[in-house]
Amino acid sequence: MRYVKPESFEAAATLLRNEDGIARILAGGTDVLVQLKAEMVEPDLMVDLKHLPGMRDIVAEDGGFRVGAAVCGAEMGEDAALKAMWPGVVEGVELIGSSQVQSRATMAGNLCTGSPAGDSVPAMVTAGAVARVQGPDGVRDVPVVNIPTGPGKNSLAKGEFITSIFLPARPDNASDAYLRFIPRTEMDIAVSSAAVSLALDGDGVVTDAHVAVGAVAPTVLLVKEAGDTLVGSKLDDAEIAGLVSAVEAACNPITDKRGTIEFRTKTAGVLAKRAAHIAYSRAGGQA
Amino acid sequence: MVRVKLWGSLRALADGEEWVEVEASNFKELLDALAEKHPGLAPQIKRGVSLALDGVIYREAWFTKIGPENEVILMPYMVGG
Amino acid sequence: MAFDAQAKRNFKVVGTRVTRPDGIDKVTGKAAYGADIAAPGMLYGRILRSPHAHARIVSIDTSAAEALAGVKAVVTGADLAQPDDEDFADVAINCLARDKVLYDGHAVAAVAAKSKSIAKQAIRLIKVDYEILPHVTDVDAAMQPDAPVVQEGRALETVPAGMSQNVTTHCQFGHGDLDAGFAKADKIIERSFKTAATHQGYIEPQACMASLGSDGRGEVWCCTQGQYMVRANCAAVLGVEESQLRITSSEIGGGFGGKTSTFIEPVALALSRKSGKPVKIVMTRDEVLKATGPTISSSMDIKIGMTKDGRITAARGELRYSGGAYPNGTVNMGAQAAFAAYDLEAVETVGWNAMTNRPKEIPYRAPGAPTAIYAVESVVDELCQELGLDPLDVRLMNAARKGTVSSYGPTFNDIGLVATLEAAKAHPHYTAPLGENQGRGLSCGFWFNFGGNTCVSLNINDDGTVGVVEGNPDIGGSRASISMMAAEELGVPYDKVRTVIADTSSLGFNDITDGSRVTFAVGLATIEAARAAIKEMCSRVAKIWDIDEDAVIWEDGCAKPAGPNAGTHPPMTLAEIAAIAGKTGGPIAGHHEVNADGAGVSFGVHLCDTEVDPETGATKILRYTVFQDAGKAVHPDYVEGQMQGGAVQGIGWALNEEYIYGEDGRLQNAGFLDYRVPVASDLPDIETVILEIPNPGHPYGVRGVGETPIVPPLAAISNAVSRAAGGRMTELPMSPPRLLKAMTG
Amino acid sequence: MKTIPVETTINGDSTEFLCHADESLLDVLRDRLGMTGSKEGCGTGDCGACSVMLNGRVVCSCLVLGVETQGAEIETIEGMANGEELHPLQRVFLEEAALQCGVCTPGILVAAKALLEKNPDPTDTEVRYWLAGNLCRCTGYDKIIKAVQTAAAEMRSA
Repeated sequence: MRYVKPESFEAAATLLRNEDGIARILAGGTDVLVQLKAEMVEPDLMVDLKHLPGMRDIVAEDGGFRVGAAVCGAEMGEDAALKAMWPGVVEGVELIGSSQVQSRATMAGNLCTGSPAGDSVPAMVTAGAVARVQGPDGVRDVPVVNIPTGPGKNSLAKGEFITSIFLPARPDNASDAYLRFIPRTEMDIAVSSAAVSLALDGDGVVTDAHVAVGAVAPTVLLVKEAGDTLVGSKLDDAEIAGLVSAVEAACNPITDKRGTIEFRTKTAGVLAKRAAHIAYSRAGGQA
Repeated sequence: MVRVKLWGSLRALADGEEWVEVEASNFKELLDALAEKHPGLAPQIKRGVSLALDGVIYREAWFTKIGPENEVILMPYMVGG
Repeated sequence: MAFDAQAKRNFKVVGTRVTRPDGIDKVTGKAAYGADIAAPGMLYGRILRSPHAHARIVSIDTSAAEALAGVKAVVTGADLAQPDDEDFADVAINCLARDKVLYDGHAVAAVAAKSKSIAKQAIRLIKVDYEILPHVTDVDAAMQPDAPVVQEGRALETVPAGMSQNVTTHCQFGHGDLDAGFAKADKIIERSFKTAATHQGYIEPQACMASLGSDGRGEVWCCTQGQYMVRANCAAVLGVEESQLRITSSEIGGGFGGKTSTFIEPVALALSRKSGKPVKIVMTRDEVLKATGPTISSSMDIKIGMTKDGRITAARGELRYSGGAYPNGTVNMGAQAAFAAYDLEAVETVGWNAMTNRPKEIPYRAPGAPTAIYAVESVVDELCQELGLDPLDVRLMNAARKGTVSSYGPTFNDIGLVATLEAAKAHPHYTAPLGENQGRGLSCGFWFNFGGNTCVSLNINDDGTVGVVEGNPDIGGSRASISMMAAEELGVPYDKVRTVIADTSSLGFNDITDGSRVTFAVGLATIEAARAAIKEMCSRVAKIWDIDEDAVIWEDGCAKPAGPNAGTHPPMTLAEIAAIAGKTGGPIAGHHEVNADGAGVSFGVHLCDTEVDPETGATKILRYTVFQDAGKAVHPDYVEGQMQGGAVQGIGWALNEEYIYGEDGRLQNAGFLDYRVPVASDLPDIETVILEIPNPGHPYGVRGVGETPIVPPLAAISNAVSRAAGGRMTELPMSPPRLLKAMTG
Repeated sequence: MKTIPVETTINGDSTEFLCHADESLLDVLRDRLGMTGSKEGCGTGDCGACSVMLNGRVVCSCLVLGVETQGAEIETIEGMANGEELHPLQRVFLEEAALQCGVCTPGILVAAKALLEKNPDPTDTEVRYWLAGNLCRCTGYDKIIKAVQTAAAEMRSA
């Protein structure tokens, strides 16, 4: 394996495009080093990009935040302004792994690794986050929801990688929340998860709602029907029931060592309901 | 004479007896006498047994004294963790 | 050895909370564990493992691996001896398979190379041609007459004819008339239970450094619970003499029974013999979970009858355990322990062991007892619920006590169960209010405790300090407790004593560190060795004073005249006697060799409050209290530590830990990510209440304490969860999907 | 595979080593530098026994490549005591019997020190969640949590 620290994003893209063997990008390393250890992959080229400009920065932009692809979870959690604007996104990121993993794991890595159970992905999706992708032919912006395409797969072309993720501005009276189900209290992969992002009017009526669920399909799902159900409501029982059934209907999980189809479906609905109440309360709504 | 109690699954190998009476003054004599009286017990005795003497469990200890006044119970050889 | 009249004295050292002697090395990173040493010119060993649950090895071609630059040796099962003894033979074929692989992860071949990465490459170059055979991993399936046969001809003579060849062990215990007993019952409950295999989960993977010459002389450094056991296994498996092997036990990073066998040391020795270089093998976590010993998996039926006022009239249990791919006797202990907490007129337990295509069971803390007692205590709890009775009162009413004919045969001597139950009843935890979706559970626990073969040498140094040499790896602070007992007996300060663990060439044979035996048996031998040294010191002083030996007594670390008739000699301290030992007859030492018996059984009671999330099946442990009879607690901190650690291992077993096999017979969760041991945030404080009912078989009244605490949590939590969830749980672990299914149907 | 020269600072000492591109920092510490205080319990970031500080943050050294540490500041358990003076966490762990086998102890001490630097007055729950990535199989964590709190109180009043 060769280890390379390219001098620019462009050089990195060219290097990656021209690599004939297996190439991996080193961000936090918390997935790729596990794969190395398990002999699941033996890369010929490891490209370290953490030193490139902006990779480690969180900067305000257009009323939102641009988060560099090598910013670790702990750094996001320590950024009070970011956390105040997107508490659900940050709590999702902060749930990835242990304190040790938080010092390394990144939102971009969690996205690119393509796991349907990635803890940061549902709330990024409900936030409408956009990934900035560098490729050999330049830069493009891609909605986060379009990056993962299946377990372990993403839509990035050869030579492409994410340099930052943009979390857009959020209106007043709006907030988000993320919850996951794990068997223990820490250190597990989500068996199911849900993120909800809500905006309210001055009376506490939902004007905009997005719901995404994780670990219940090959990719994180944005469940449009579930969000639509909540619009115009104050999260009364009927709308919550509608949310739960829309989520359950959207689930298409598998049974494996971590959970059954039934369990994942049922708990995804429960988590969406609970996350909706948290987001509502954070947005200033009175339940 | 010493009376020794066999655990259930050994009884089939000892003509169905629960209590066996043998002439012995220590564990070694007891085990030898048992194996002689009931040859079916010999393989288990060879593999190893424990003996409880008045409630105290001994894993080996051939020369532990026993008499008619003692409660002697044969038990499987034990291992721990 | 009998309980000492002296035990009523005020202990000066025993019972205090001194600092452990190995502590500084362990908090600074200096302590050397199995993987922490290197040798000049050493090679890295690595093992090729079967990807199949059950297959015949048609051929192994190692030529490509041998040809790889940097590879210095390749070995297969053919390089090991085939011992006649069945137990050694099982160790040998478990270290490296011969004709068949018996489980996913079974070792097939090994290489030694100049670097880890060359060893990794070489492993991939070994070509094994397998003929895949049908497999079985479930104990009930393995007992079916048409089940795939794991090994042929391994059944003991106690197994009735006509059963599957997988059934190797059959046992039966009990007494009384069951039919008459059940006829007297007002309520009978009969239930079936299943429990998954769990792993000891020690944090330090097995590791060793081994060197063996063509002259048959060898050295091994390894993490083990018994260096003499490693020596015996290696000698048998390699066909060398025990005297020529010196085994040194490293610091050990946890064992819990899991390091009472041998997996890699004979392989490393074989590689070393072939390569002429020292070979280091360190297992990966994946290998530890796949190929070292988990505990048994079980399937059990329990039937208990009770009168409406709570008296148990009869009890029967049938236990089906699987100890993996080899014959296994753990069910014997489960069947004996199942009803040990009860004073019963009619009781029967029947046990079976069936082989499955799983790794060889290795003892795990109170082997066999946790699962059997889980099933029994679950049915007792359900009877209490059905009859509207207080579960502690019912346990007290039926509790085994002095004079009870135990369910496994012997009549109990002094035991602490009733005192332990009474302590639980009096504790504020038992009557604390519970909220919605919360439940309280309790369970009794029991373990036999062992003594065993033990050697101790105790040396009086010329500066008045004391060296104790013992042969049992210190797994939880035993060097501290042994030093404390030596100091107590000699009457010197604790910090004047240093205890070290000998290698196999420096001290006579010792049984492994198992069965909660070390503080009891090594402690006992240490006290006896100290007494021998005292006797010698008194004899020297008698010569100096020119009086009879009997006229000198030992008190507070000094030799003194026994009384006025012995003269008026000023006391001589241990240091004063030691300083002139050369002049009075030479070095002073005491030693003791014994097969210690009289360990004394141990009972515990655990109380647990849980909250169940009715929408997700998640269980939270809210409060947990452990009550245990420890005999005399030599070092209370480490007694508490055993109680807390055992309880948390049991909590893991109850809630999340399990071996998960796929349809293909392969282990699906060979890592700490999905083999889920409890993490710090899962748990509340674990409160402890130590009861000190002296063990009549030890001079200080010490009992083993390590094993009992893993026994009660399974039922305590299941009973709490069942009460919180409003339905009886009968399968472990109670993982959230299982619990949610049980609650919502 | 070629070895790559790397310059770092470990426990305040500038340190140079050679390693392969795919070697973890843990392997470098243990196999190349003889610093075996950091332990490998899993190699996959699940147990925390290999915890070290990397540029001021606690990481699993098994999940860091050696080559990544060019120019980095690394602190390990070997650097925690000041000569013969133990860090308060080390001393309290001994005094309060917060270790049994001790193999998880170096990682727990490193992680606990990182917590107290960030949050000198944590709740028990915060300590438990912070240390969730440090598995201990012997103690049931009870005495570890209490020892961290005792040391924290002592450090606050120092």
